[in-house]
Amino acid sequence: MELDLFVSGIGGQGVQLIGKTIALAALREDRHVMFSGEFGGHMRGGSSVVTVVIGPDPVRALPNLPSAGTAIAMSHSFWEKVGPRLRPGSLILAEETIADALPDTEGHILVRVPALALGTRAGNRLSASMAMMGAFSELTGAIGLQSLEEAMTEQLPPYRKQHAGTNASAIALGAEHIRAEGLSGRHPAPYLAESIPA
Amino acid sequence: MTEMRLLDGSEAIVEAALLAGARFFAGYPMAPATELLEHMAAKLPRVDGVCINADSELQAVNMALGAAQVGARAATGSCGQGLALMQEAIAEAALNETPLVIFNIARNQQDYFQATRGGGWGDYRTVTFAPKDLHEAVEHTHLAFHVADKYRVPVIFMADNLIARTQMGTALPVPELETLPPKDWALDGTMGGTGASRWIWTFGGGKANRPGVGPDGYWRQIADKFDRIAKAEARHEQGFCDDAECVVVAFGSGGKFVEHVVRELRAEGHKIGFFRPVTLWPFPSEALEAATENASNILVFELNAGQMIDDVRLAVEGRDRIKPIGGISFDDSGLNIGPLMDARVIRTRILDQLAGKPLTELPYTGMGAYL
Amino acid sequence: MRAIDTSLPPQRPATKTAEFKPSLLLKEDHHLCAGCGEPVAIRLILEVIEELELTQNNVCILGHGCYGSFIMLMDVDSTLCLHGRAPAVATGMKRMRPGVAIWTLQGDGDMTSEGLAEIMQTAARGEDVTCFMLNNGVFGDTGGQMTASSVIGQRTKNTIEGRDAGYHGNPIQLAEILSQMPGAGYVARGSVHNAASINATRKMIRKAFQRPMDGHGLALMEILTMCPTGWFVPPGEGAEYMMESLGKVYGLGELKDAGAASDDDSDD
Amino acid sequence: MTARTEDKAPARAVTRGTVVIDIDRCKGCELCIPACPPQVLTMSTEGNSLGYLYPILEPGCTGCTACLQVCPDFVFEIYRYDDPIDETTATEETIR
Repeated sequence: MELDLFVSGIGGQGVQLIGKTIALAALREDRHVMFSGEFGGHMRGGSSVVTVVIGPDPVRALPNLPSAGTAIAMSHSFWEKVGPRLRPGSLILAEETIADALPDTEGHILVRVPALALGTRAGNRLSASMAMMGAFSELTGAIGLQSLEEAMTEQLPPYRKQHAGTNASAIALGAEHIRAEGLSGRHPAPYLAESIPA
Repeated sequence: MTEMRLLDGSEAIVEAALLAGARFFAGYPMAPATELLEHMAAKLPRVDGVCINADSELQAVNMALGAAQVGARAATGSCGQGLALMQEAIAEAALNETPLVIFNIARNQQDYFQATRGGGWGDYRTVTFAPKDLHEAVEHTHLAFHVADKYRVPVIFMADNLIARTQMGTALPVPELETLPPKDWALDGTMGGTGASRWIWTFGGGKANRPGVGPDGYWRQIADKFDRIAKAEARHEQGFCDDAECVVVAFGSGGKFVEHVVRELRAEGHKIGFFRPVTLWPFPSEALEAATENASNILVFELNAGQMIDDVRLAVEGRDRIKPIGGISFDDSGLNIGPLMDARVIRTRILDQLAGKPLTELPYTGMGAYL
Repeated sequence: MRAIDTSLPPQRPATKTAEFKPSLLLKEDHHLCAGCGEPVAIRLILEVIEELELTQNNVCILGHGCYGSFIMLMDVDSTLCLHGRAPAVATGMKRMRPGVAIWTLQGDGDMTSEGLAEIMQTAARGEDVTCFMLNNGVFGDTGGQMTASSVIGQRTKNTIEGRDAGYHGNPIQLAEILSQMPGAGYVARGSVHNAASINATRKMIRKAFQRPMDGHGLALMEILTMCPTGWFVPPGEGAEYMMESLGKVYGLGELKDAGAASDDDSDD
Repeated sequence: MTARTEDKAPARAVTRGTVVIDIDRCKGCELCIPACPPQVLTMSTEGNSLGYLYPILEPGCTGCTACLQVCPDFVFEIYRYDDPIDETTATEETIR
């Protein structure tokens, strides 16, 4: 089964980066992936939504997902574009301080992640997106931390190479946070569940 | 497994074109086809190819025509509005037998008539591939160049912004295609003074020492060729049609969405099937006729005011069975596919039709609704 | 005065010094009007192609005009393209066959009216192609209507009182404009109204082929050609009429030769 | 002969070359007449098979090819004699 993921937030928060990095990391693990950004608010400050689909076989999902079972909320702004499209029982990773007021999360699994704080600890408030990915990886096992770090490095343009270390630290801190909460692998990606004999 | 790369449709199409042997592209930027041009500009020089940033669509298509006439695999591309400017040259390529690939990264699905009826002069048709997603776009890119060379015709490749901008992991597979004869007709410049110099000309006049068949005979030959293509090259995909009481017809991305919805409805017990013309011309008329033989409802989903539905009407008996469930649907920018291309909306419309209810109108999504 | 029988070759010992037609012309017959200058220009071009040994290394792109019918007569690889688009077609060809002499044959209507953007932008890109403009100041093929290069006062079928600058606009002096462009390496204007001018034009045509082949960019070779039919004058008066009208606006000679310094083509 | 030739200078004393004229393909444009440096071409008074007047050669041709150069219909072919003909002593038999 495919993992379908919405990432939503405000343009400039690294929403597109999260989606692309997760997709590239999955590709590194020989998964089939689809990634698309939703257009209309790509400028900084506007809405930003991406969808990522990961599966063991060629992706059959539609390019604009009618629904998804996983979401990462980097902000509660613009959540209305994503929230109503989540299937009952979806997993939501929400930034603790700036996505703290998501409406209508009843019936979903809400995991709060202090991504901004973790990013700041890693050395750059902007690497909150990285911490969030680390948390996502540890929580779902959808992608390995190493693939995530490699995908992050692969994507950095030459003029941003200096951020690689900070980003890697933030990814690690995000994962560590989930471990500390005792949630490692608590919500496995659907395709992982399939490979585990019942 | 060959290593996969995460590419958007534009880049995947360009990579596939290079693998297919394309070595010339000329284009003029226009959303959402601009990225195709940018990737061509970046990548063609790496394989000793040439990409020219032409100063108009007219020049772009004629440059590609010239490159093709000397034997190169050549292409141009734009969106539907740009293709409108290219129509004269596309007709010319059809009538003077120049193999040419024209990529249309369409803004929506309103280019159906333009692609299948053409806007140029003469008795010609343009083979049109309409991929449903990136994977098929890669395959169709190879097919487009192949069919163009095989029959010496212009071929339109019609994708859309969803395909162009969605990124997918792809290993860029190269389909196995028959080997084509060398292009002994190409104007390579070597036959001057031999008494056997070559010509490419829409009037079929030939040379003084080897007169051609003349316009009448020549254009009959061309028309005959399009007849042969019509019989040989129609492609389609269908599912669950055998016992379907309702068949939904859609092309391109729309076909993918309809397939998705039909699979859902099948799983819920509805006797419903889907039919997707893979080539818009030749239109798979016979296959559609067979697929809809027992259907009491034939629903046509396309994002325009009703274009492909004409071909559906020509293909099947019983017009009262055919009903449109698509319509015009753009986003606020006017450049991209709008809210009708949504599985939930399509599902509702199909169910409404089956229940004999009028189409559910989409909510107002005018300027600013999404900003 | 004694008339000489010219129906057969001479009986006395003699050497044939010139054939009826250039060898790259498949046939002498054509349907162009009496006194037309275009066949003369085409003869020169074909002779130069042979002289420069480009016979089996050239492609011709013809535009739309009376000269277009020569696609059937010229024994060179050739295509007849859409009106005005020849330089764009030439671009695609040259980029894919850089070693081949690619040349266009266009009229003033084809080049300055319908295809002005094509020639200008092909020159701007500095494509190494040769573009011939047979300039007679009218659309001859359609019967003598005004083109962008018709001169002020010129009577055509749709400027029946003569071209008026205020009403019809001014002619485009394309060669002069192109000579200002860095991508155009050779720009010249010749004429076929008399034998001296024909010889001078032949020399310019040589350079018009050589310069692009040497990488100096686009060559524009404009040739003034008579169109007595389109000018409504008797064929025998075409040459004189041309130099009194077009000739006064379009001066003959080389306007630009970027390859002059490297010229080993001494006047032969 | 036409009135035009009456005004011409007398024929040259020497004929160095000659031409073959395919008169039935001539369209009678007359461009060759003024083009001829020794002025030995004149127009016929009767039409060819198409009805056009055509050029007639008089003694004094130099074989220069000017007529051929200007001719749009490719009706001229040019010869140069190995030995020039002295027109002052030429007889009908020696002419061609």
